[in-house]
Amino acid sequence: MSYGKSQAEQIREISGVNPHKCMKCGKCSASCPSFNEMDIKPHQFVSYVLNDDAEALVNSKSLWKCLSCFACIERCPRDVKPGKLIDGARQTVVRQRGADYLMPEEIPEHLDPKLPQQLLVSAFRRYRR
Amino acid sequence: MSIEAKHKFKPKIVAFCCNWCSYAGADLAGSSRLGYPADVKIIRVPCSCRVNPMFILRAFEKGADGVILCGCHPGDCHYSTGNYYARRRMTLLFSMLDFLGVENGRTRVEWVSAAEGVKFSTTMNEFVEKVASLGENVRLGDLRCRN
Amino acid sequence: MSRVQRIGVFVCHCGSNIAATVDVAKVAEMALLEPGVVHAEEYQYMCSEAGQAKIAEAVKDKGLTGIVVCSCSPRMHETTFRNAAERAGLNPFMVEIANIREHCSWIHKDKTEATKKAVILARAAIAKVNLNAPLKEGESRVTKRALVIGGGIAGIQTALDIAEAGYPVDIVEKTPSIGGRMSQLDKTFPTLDCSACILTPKMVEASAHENIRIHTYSEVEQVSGFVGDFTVDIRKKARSVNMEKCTGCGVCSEKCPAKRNASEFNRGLNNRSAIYTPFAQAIPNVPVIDRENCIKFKTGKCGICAKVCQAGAVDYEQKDEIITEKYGAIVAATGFDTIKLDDFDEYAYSQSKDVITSLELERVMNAAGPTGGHLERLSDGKEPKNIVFIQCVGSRDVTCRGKGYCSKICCMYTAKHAMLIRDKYPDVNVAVFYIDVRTPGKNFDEFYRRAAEEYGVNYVKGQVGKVAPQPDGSLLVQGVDLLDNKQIRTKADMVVLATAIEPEAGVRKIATMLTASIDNNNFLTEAHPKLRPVESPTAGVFLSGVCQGPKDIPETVAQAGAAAVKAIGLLAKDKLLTNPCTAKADELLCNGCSACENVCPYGAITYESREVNDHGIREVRRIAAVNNALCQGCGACTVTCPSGAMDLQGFSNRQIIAEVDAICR
Amino acid sequence: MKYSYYPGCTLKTKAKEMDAYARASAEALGFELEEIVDWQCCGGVYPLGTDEIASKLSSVRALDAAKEKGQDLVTLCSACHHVIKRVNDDMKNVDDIQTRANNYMELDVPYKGETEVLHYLEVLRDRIGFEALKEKIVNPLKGRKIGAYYGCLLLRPSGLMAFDNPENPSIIEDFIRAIGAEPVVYPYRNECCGGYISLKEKDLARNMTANIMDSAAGFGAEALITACPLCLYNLGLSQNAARLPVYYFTALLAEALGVKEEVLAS
Repeated sequence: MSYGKSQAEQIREISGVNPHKCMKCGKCSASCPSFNEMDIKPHQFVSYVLNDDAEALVNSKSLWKCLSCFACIERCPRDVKPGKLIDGARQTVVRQRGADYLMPEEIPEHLDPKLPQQLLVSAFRRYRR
Repeated sequence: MSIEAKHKFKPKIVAFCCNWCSYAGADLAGSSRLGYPADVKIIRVPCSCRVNPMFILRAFEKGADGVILCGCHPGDCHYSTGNYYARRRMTLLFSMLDFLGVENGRTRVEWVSAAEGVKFSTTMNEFVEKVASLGENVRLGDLRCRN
Repeated sequence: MSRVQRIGVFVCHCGSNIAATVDVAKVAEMALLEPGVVHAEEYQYMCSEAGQAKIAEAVKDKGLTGIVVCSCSPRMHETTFRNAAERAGLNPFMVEIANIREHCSWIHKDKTEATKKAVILARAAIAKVNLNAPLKEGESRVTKRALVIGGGIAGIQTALDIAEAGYPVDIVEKTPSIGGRMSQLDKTFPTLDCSACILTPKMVEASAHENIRIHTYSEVEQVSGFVGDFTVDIRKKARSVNMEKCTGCGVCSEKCPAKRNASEFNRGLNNRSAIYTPFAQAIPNVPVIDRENCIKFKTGKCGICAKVCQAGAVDYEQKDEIITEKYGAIVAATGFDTIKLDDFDEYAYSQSKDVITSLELERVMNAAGPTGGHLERLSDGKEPKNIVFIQCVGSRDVTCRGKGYCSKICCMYTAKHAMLIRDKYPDVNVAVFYIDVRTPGKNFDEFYRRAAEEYGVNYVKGQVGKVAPQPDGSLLVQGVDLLDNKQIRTKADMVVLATAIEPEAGVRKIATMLTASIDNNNFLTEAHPKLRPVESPTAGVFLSGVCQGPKDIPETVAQAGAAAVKAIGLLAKDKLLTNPCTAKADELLCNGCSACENVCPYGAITYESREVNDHGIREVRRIAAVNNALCQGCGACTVTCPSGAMDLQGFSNRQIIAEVDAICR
Repeated sequence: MKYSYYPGCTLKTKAKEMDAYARASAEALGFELEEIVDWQCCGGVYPLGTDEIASKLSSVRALDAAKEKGQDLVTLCSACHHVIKRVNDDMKNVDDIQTRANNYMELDVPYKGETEVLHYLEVLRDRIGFEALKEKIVNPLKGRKIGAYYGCLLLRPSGLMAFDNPENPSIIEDFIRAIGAEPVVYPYRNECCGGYISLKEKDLARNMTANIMDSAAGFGAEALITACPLCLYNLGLSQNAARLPVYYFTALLAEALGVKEEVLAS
């Protein structure tokens, strides 16, 4: 990771997203299945990065509510990819030690007999480094 | 970061531009303030098919590091077929130049319409970067001029 | 060419446009060091009256034979300076421009670098002028007839204006009737005039005008020639109905048994017969047989239309006919269509009959449309109670699905639709999802506000992500209200998509035939975006209507008139000056090989037997001769010529090599 | 025809039957799935960060193994398919990733995205053909009304996955028709099931799958089929909604081909 850069810059770099391309149409928020769970809404992600207010973004619960379903990426008319942006924000968090959203010790409580391995693997990848 | 800052080596680049498309495309790049390195100097020709391979050899003989020829998109030539001639001629010429040691990266044909200011600018930026990365060119000489 | 030139160099500041990034004094100073240069000066605005006077003065005082102006693009002011030189008594082709604005000051930031480049560009132009020779323009004649391609409102208006000025004009329209998209509209904004009521009189006027000939169901097949003298092949597709005999009674269409063919005019929302007139006010009021769907043409059996036609007009034997005409000017007025929505299935257009485009809604609202003008759902014929309009469907979309531009007309027609619906059906709720409402234009914003304020149309700032058809036949619209920061899920009975417009599909083929340039979105390019907006860069070709860019009816009509004026200006001339930069063969070098003749796209090169004096040897040789009236100066022949005999005046081998040398020095 | 086959973690454990049905059906249809030796977990999710390399290497190994054999690589689980297909695209088109991944891997010949990645459904559609499949059906599932559940990963992003129309897909409907059943088209078949959210926040996933279930049931579906074990799990969580049975598509395929019993017996 590149140190000495602001967190907003890091997010832009990791995600490869250029937030200036956004024209604020809101199609991402109109498509998002997790919209109601999020405190910062998909169409707002770009503003936080543009305004260098990454701190609010990385502390938001939206990081852990995005399902990476790619609906926003698929439908965005400006090729902005808000889903990649929020993933970039999440990356800056999970790449720091101790900031993991999922702790190994809490796993047993989540398990049930039907739960597929794939779920554990995916959740680990999403929530932890 | 601009290309200017990245490379110390300043290549000499000649761009032959068709009056009807890419020359106007370059004008549009200008009026839209879409920059590209000052190393590029444009020569206006009525059509890409006016460009004699001799001109390109001459440029390399006189110290050019790269030559780019811009014409109308296939099918859109102002004179119907000129760009097809240019394409065929340049394909032959460039492979011969490569054989002589003027790498393929130093020569390029690109179709840029009058409406493509952005394309003109990005093409020139790419081309300059490519030529700059290849460094100074071998100098072609005219054997007849040697004693 | 052998005599030594006396060159004057004039460096323009262009206010600060050039002077801010280029040290103009330095450019003038360096130019003086170049061979042949006897005078150099700089001035604020070379193109101004005072600037031009400076040129004249220097020509007189210093006895200049050549001029270099370091200024903006030659595409801007080359003519200005050539005229100035001519007035000063110089041959206008002794002037060259060094483009130090568009190609230098505007794109570079570093003043040292830009100045260095400007000096080199000036040097190249000076090197070229040193080899310039006086040239004389030729003359060519003007055929006093214009061709208008496309018979929509743009084409009709252009044709009417040209005809009124006294010049004959032909309209070529590919569908069976003139009228175009405007004939499909129900009402027009911002006055809510009935579209047909204002269009039909114009259609009638065009068809009755003595200077207008209309070729419907016809397409331009081939174009050759050049400004003032185009030759055009027009394919008149077989109508299968004799235009002279037909009385337009309509019995044939009525009795035709092949009735299940999607009506183009009604956007496929209902059907027409195989022999049909597209709409009631069609001009000409003569049906055509759609041969692909006609039973007679498919199986050989039927022939009912011929039997019922009392005039004996039906003619199954008719063949396509190619006619060749000459024109002095050509106006492209090819119009537009809405984009295909195959890639926008999140709006369920292909999954529900109740999701329609705005153009389809025009037909639904129209008394002559598939529902007789009654607003109803196409799935079950029920009156909708909730209608959602979605703006920017495919417009302002830079992905491969849509179009990067704004279609310009949608905000206004949606306001119109919403208003008309609320007016006629006050119980119907109307919501409009928009990104921005764009209504510049006279009385336009007022119109939109009326829709919101007086008619209670619910404008929601935000887009729709998905339209989901429900088991009960309704549509669940999932969108966002950005101002409320809420996701909305609302039930609608009908969804209307403001679908992006794009140039009519055939325009690329026509642009190629006209050698008119076209942009990546298939809009025809204008010669200058501000100052020559209705001219194509190709001389003699003019642009009218949406083929040049999205516009509404008033703008289209204004542009149609402007294009007509440009065409009239051309037709009013008896003779045109031709480009003197033509090819020329050196008779001593030409060996008569025919290579140049083979590459010439204009057939301008022929061979003649001529006696030459080759260093004292007199003999008759076969030598290439260029017809200056036909040569357009592309230069293809000059490169093909194996002996170097062929050269292009104004862009000679020596001149270009001199430029190359100056740049690489 | 022989394909390299990447089963993935869940198909070796909780979704064994999906794998077994697929293999038996392949045999009946005349193609062979040759499991890649020592395959490693794909990671379950495609790493979106532009600087992620290490997390893509296991996919590259599988892709390279298929290339060595000169075979196309077939996947079955939607998630594995998504990850491997996208990593393959990176290896083909993103210079930086290609170079760095190859530097890690130290292969004899660098891998540059040569392998073609096919989902089992794509093999049925593009290689076997649904018409040909129809002819091999011995036990057509007449009268069964089945809704296809696609989820996200097979379809999006459509430019890269190039699987089907992302908003109105038809491949599974065509499959359902080929095995003699009646497809039920409903609008939420491409909406997210909740994905990994169901580990910690089951209620969120429940809401989403309830929406899907209701929509499918509303249009008359009697069962759903899917290609993803996680979708199947999440759909099973749905409460306060229609509770349609959810099957792997391979189960119905095996049944229609008449090989289901032998799989169950083995």
